[in-house]
Amino acid sequence: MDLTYPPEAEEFRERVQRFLADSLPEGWTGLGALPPDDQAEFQRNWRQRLLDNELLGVTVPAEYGGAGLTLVEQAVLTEEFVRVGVSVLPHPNDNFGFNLLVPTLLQYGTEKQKAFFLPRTLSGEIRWAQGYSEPDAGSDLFNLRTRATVSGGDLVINGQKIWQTAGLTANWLFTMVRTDPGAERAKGLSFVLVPLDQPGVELRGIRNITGVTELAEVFLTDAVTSLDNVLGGLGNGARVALTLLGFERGISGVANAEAFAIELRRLVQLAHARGRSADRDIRLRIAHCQVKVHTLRCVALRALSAGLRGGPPGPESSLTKALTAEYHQLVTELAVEVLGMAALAPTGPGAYDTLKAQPLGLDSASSAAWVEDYLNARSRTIYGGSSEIQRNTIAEQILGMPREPRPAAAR
Amino acid sequence: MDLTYPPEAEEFRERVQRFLADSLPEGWTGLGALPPDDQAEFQRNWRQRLLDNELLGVTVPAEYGGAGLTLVEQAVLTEEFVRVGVSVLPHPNDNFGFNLLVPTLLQYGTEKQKAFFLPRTLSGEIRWAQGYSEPDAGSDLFNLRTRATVSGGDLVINGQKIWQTAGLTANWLFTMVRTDPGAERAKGLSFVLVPLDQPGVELRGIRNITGVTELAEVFLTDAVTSLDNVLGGLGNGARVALTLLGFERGISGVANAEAFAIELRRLVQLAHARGRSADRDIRLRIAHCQVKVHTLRCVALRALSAGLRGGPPGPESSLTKALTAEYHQLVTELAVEVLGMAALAPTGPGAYDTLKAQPLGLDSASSAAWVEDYLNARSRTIYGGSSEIQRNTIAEQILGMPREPRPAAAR
Amino acid sequence: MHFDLSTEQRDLQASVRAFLAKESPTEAARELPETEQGYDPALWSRMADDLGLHALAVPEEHGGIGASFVELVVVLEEMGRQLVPSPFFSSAVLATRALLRSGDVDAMSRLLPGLAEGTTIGTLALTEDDGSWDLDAVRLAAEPDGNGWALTGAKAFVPDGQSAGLVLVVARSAAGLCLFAVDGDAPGLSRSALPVLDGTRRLARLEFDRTPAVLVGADGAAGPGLRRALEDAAVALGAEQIGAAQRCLDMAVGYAGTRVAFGRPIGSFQAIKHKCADMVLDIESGRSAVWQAAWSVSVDGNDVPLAAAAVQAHCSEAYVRAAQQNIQIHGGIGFTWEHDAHLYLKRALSSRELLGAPDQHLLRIADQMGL
Amino acid sequence: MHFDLSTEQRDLQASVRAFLAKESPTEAARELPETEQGYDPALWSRMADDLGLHALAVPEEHGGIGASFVELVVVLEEMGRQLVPSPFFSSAVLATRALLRSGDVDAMSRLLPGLAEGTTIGTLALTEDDGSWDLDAVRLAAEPDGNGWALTGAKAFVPDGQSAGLVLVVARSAAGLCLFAVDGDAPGLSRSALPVLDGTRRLARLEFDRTPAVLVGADGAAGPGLRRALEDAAVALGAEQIGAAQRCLDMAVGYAGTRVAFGRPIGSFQAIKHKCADMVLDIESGRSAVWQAAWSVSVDGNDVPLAAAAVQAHCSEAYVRAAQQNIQIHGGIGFTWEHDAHLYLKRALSSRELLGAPDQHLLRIADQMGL
Repeated sequence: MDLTYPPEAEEFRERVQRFLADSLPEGWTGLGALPPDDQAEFQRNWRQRLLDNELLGVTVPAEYGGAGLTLVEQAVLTEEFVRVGVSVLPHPNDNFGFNLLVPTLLQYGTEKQKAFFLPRTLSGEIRWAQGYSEPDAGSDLFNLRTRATVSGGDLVINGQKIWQTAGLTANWLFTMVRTDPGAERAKGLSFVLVPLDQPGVELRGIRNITGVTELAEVFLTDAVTSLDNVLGGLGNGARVALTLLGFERGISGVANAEAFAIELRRLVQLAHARGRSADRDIRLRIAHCQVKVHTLRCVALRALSAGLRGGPPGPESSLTKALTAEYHQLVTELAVEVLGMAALAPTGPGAYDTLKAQPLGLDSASSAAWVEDYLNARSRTIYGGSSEIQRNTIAEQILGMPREPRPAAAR
Repeated sequence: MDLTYPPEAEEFRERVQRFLADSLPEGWTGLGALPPDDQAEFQRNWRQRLLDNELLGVTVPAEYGGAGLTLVEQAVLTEEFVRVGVSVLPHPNDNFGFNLLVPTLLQYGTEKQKAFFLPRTLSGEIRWAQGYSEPDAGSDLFNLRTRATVSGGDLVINGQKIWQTAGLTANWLFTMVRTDPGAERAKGLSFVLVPLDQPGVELRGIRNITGVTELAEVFLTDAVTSLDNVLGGLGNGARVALTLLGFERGISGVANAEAFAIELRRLVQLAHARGRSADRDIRLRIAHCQVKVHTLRCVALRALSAGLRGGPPGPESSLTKALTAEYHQLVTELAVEVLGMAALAPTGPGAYDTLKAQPLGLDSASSAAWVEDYLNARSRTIYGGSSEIQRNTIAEQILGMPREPRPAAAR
Repeated sequence: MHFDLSTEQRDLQASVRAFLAKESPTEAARELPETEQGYDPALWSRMADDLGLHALAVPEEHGGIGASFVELVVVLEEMGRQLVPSPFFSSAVLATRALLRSGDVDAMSRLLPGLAEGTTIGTLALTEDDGSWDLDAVRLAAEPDGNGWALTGAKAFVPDGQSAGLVLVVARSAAGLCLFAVDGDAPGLSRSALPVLDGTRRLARLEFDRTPAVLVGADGAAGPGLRRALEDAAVALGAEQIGAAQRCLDMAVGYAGTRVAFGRPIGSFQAIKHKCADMVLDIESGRSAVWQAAWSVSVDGNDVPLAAAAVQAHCSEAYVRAAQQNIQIHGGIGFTWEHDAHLYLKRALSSRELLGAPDQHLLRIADQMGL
Repeated sequence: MHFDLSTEQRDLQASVRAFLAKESPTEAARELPETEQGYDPALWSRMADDLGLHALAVPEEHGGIGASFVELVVVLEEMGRQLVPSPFFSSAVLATRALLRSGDVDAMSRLLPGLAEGTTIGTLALTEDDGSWDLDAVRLAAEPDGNGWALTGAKAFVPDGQSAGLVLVVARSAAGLCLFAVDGDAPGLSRSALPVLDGTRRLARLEFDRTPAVLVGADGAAGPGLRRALEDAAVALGAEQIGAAQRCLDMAVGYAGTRVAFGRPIGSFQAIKHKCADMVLDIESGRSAVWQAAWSVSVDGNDVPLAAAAVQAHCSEAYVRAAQQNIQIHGGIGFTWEHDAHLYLKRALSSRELLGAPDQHLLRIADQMGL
């Protein structure tokens, strides 16, 4: 048992701290403190600065233009960035590229695929969206209708994908399609990379619960991608997708815990401001949140440590996913209760991030941000595998409990 | 909308109050205040006094030796009795006789059955136990293995029943047996009344979670009962049993709410004594219990009012059952938390009742009673249809949600 | 004993339900908040003229129909179910009950007919910038001014405060808590609409600068009447909440019966089924408590303080839970702007805080329990 | 970074598990509480002599093995899993850590070897009749008496206080909080066993009447060391709780896999499955937190106050929930005296209160958060 980072990681931490000190303006108090109108430009410049300093997508190997660092260095960088309130992945599509697709590419990609996609993902030339869900396949991940047929060196794709976060700013989609219509469910699926900028693709925005067009749906009508853009080979899509879901669920735990701790400090300030900090029930509930964040951090650190020793993520990622999603509902519900009537007439800057806790610097009195966080948190137990599905996975794959019996044919 | 009792019920209430004033000793503060050693004798005498005054089993028609009163008068009597801390049904087996079997007998019994069983249930000559469950059929009520074959004018029964509360003091069992082995599940069952005092019957005690032998199991080996003791006719057992479960769940709601209110006053005293009454979280949690008791009383009153207008109880009884069971877990958990370390070294008189709140008069400082109540409450979400089964019933029968599909044959 | 709606009450329920389903479809709850007024004046008039809803629980001597509080509660459950964006609660409940409980027969004769006819929209201005519904927290100052009074200070979070023609203002004079009638257009009154989470319930901030006001009831004696009016309103709001929660349940059950996953309707999975059963437990408990409390209000029962607080403590949470679970059961689609589910959630949040959050009601109950 | 047990720690875990499964079957947890001593002295000696468990985390200079706190935690998780009725926690955790954290090298040299060998059973007497684990609540009076000290007053709920040969008593002198070593047979000390809910953890009431006592550490300076010792104990208790919760989960999963209802193993129903998954979430969170805290204790980390309080706040509730759900999943059989489920529930309740209920730990965290 040793929870310290190795010396080389601590050296890297110092480098990161120096970089941050050199890069951030005087009096910097976090992205959350920037006027909302200035945030987009700051993020563009910040991404470029990261790229210039080899601090974007640091685990991409050097031969593909990355820094070739390890998971532990990535964790250190993330910690330091979250602590001072700057983004590790400044563009909305970077999350899907670097946290989901890049590790999958590194595991399943051919040399040619890696050489093509990795540098372009780094440069921002390719901006990824995910395409797991279809209108009739949400939780039932492999019940896909989108089909692709081989035509010469291409795949021709027809169908619909939905719930693309940041879909409208993406120009490539990674998705699963059915390439063998005769095979059952998970068999006969392939994982493909599809350019969105082509006549066969139509993107439509979807407004979310706060009225923001943050999501999209993709209509594929004879959309074309090269057979070279199949990842892991035709018919192996389910395996690739499951690995990818594992990455999604495992990797961001430590950073989440750090961001949650910052959010909780903001809640403490709010409780003081609203005159609730002496109420024993509120004290207990906020401390309970702190316990949750602490245990979440411990679980995530354990996963990180396991990840350092190699091997693809397993069903344990369902733990982090469920804990994180449900925690964020808990804490934002509490915040809305602490706001009281003030929640009904939201003021102040709104949420910067929709899928995670707000960056350092946000005014704790901004009721608009708390309310948006509460509303956005409703989706956390739904997307990326609902809390119900996570519990099925935990019960069946970790505990080995019996699966639901197959229904008999209708009578 | 009119929630007042009718004038004749209020007249009856006065009669009950006079009876109580005449019958209870000077300075009476409730059964809970009697020294535990005196309780059994008090209950024996009390039962006799009720019988002598036609206040036992008041809804039994006059022609069978009862008072022939209505449900509303029974409710009034129950309220008044609970309020002063005396039992409506003083013998442990009376609950099963009067709350479960008597209404079923009145609905399904033949004239001969009623004439035989009702007076003897009143007198206490016959003491009933229920026999729903078998070792392999708990929640799955109709998955019964106990079989009965017709032999002359008799049924010969073989099998095992389990979880008979107060089974060791009973001398008759009402139970379901399979009389048609070819029929599937709920079909082919019959509801029979079986004398326990015969060679084919063996009763064994089961110690419960507190170490008390409160339960029993019944082994039936060529046990015999007359065909005249089938209720509702051969093969109609499932229908009779479902009606009976409805009675069990609906009838005692108002009395429960009254008893819960008394219990909650005891908890308030405990909170004061333990120095917790100023803690905002404890105040909120106790008040939350009060809200639960209040709403439970409203639900029960609505059920009572519906019952007055006739008709057998429906699936709504699942509401009362689940609410009551879960409330009693909630409040006893809270009490144990308020006790703190004192819960670990229980002192004072223990619980008098195992299936409901303790009678008026119990010392609030008796940690033994609170701890036993907590432990006994664990069974409330299990017996008589678990909370999970109640929710299935509510979803399927009240909301009409789709049933679990039948599993396909194993492959 | 008849703990159920009467045949006439069922008829009222059915006719209001049919009317609102036709005249105020849930698109209205999505579109009207985008308009300047925030409600549909034509519908408002028809509710008053055709159905007499505003007048329902107002005594006949003050221009009302003289039905009991139970009838009002029946109507509010339907409005909650249909999410009608309307100042009905502010006018026919808050303002009307504040007047009725004031004991000031003169003020009632003057002001109730307009509210009952729907020609005047009324509201109650109680909360100030701290958002507290506790009468002890009221600070707005009332001072004698010639023959009348003048108010100075601010009220915040006033429901429909922007559109009300009659604002009943809770203020503090040298003698204590008072209720005042203030004209919506009175000099020295400036009103600003607040940005709202729940567009179906408009809120405003009202600033008073020596604003002329007419005292309702006796100087310094408004406390007891206001407390009773707030209890009445708590029961009425509970009815709205239960109606809306029921609609959430209906939506969830409907969706779960048709949406198929893993070869089965998702409603056949226990995870979904038990969530819906929990909603039934919440809603049936709440409806029973609302009806009981409404009846108790109608007969001036002793238990109204407990019953009303219990209704709010229970129904506020029940509705929020139902609205949240409805979204969860719907999955992705339930999280979109286009689906109605979020409208019900936002209304659930606004209803939970209105008249005081559940903990405020619970603490009141704790006081009553001798804690 | 290696956030996992080492190979050696896994070996220790396996050997302790195998030993206890054989030597302390759960029947022991049912039968030993009925005996006068309440534990098995032969097993106690074998745990000390054959496995060296008592000596494990005691430094070598005081007769111990000198392993880290993590090893101790590994052992305690196994004891919790197997529900071993034994004064191990009192002696090897409470008493041992109180001495180790006292800073009094003399006392350590004198007293630790006996505890490490298992020839002395030790305990810590802190709580008094109000049951508070708050050091500020300690009232027992210490007065100088000749060359030594005399104690007067009472301690309650002292774990294994009846059988301990060495009682470390927290008392208050004129200078402040002190720790004293008192012989179990000291004159003026009368001990009475209390009736207990959880038979696997004996409690006693101790009355002191000018009982001679030896000061450990400096007069009035025991507070900081005791706080640290209690933090250590909180982590160790968390390990016990997680081990026991894991056993509850194992029992529930095992039963649900074989019990058939409605033609299916009940473990295939989501209602059961999701309960078990909730237990996994609780337990894996708890185990991660316990290991993190144990490591932090072993390196004297700054975050021990938070980590230890978090362990108790989380693991206490996690174990109670697991024990309750285990009974629910077992149905009727889980409610019987003959089944082990209730033993785990009673232990869960006693563990929750030991060292302070969760709310006490949460309030401590709130203080640390600046609330």
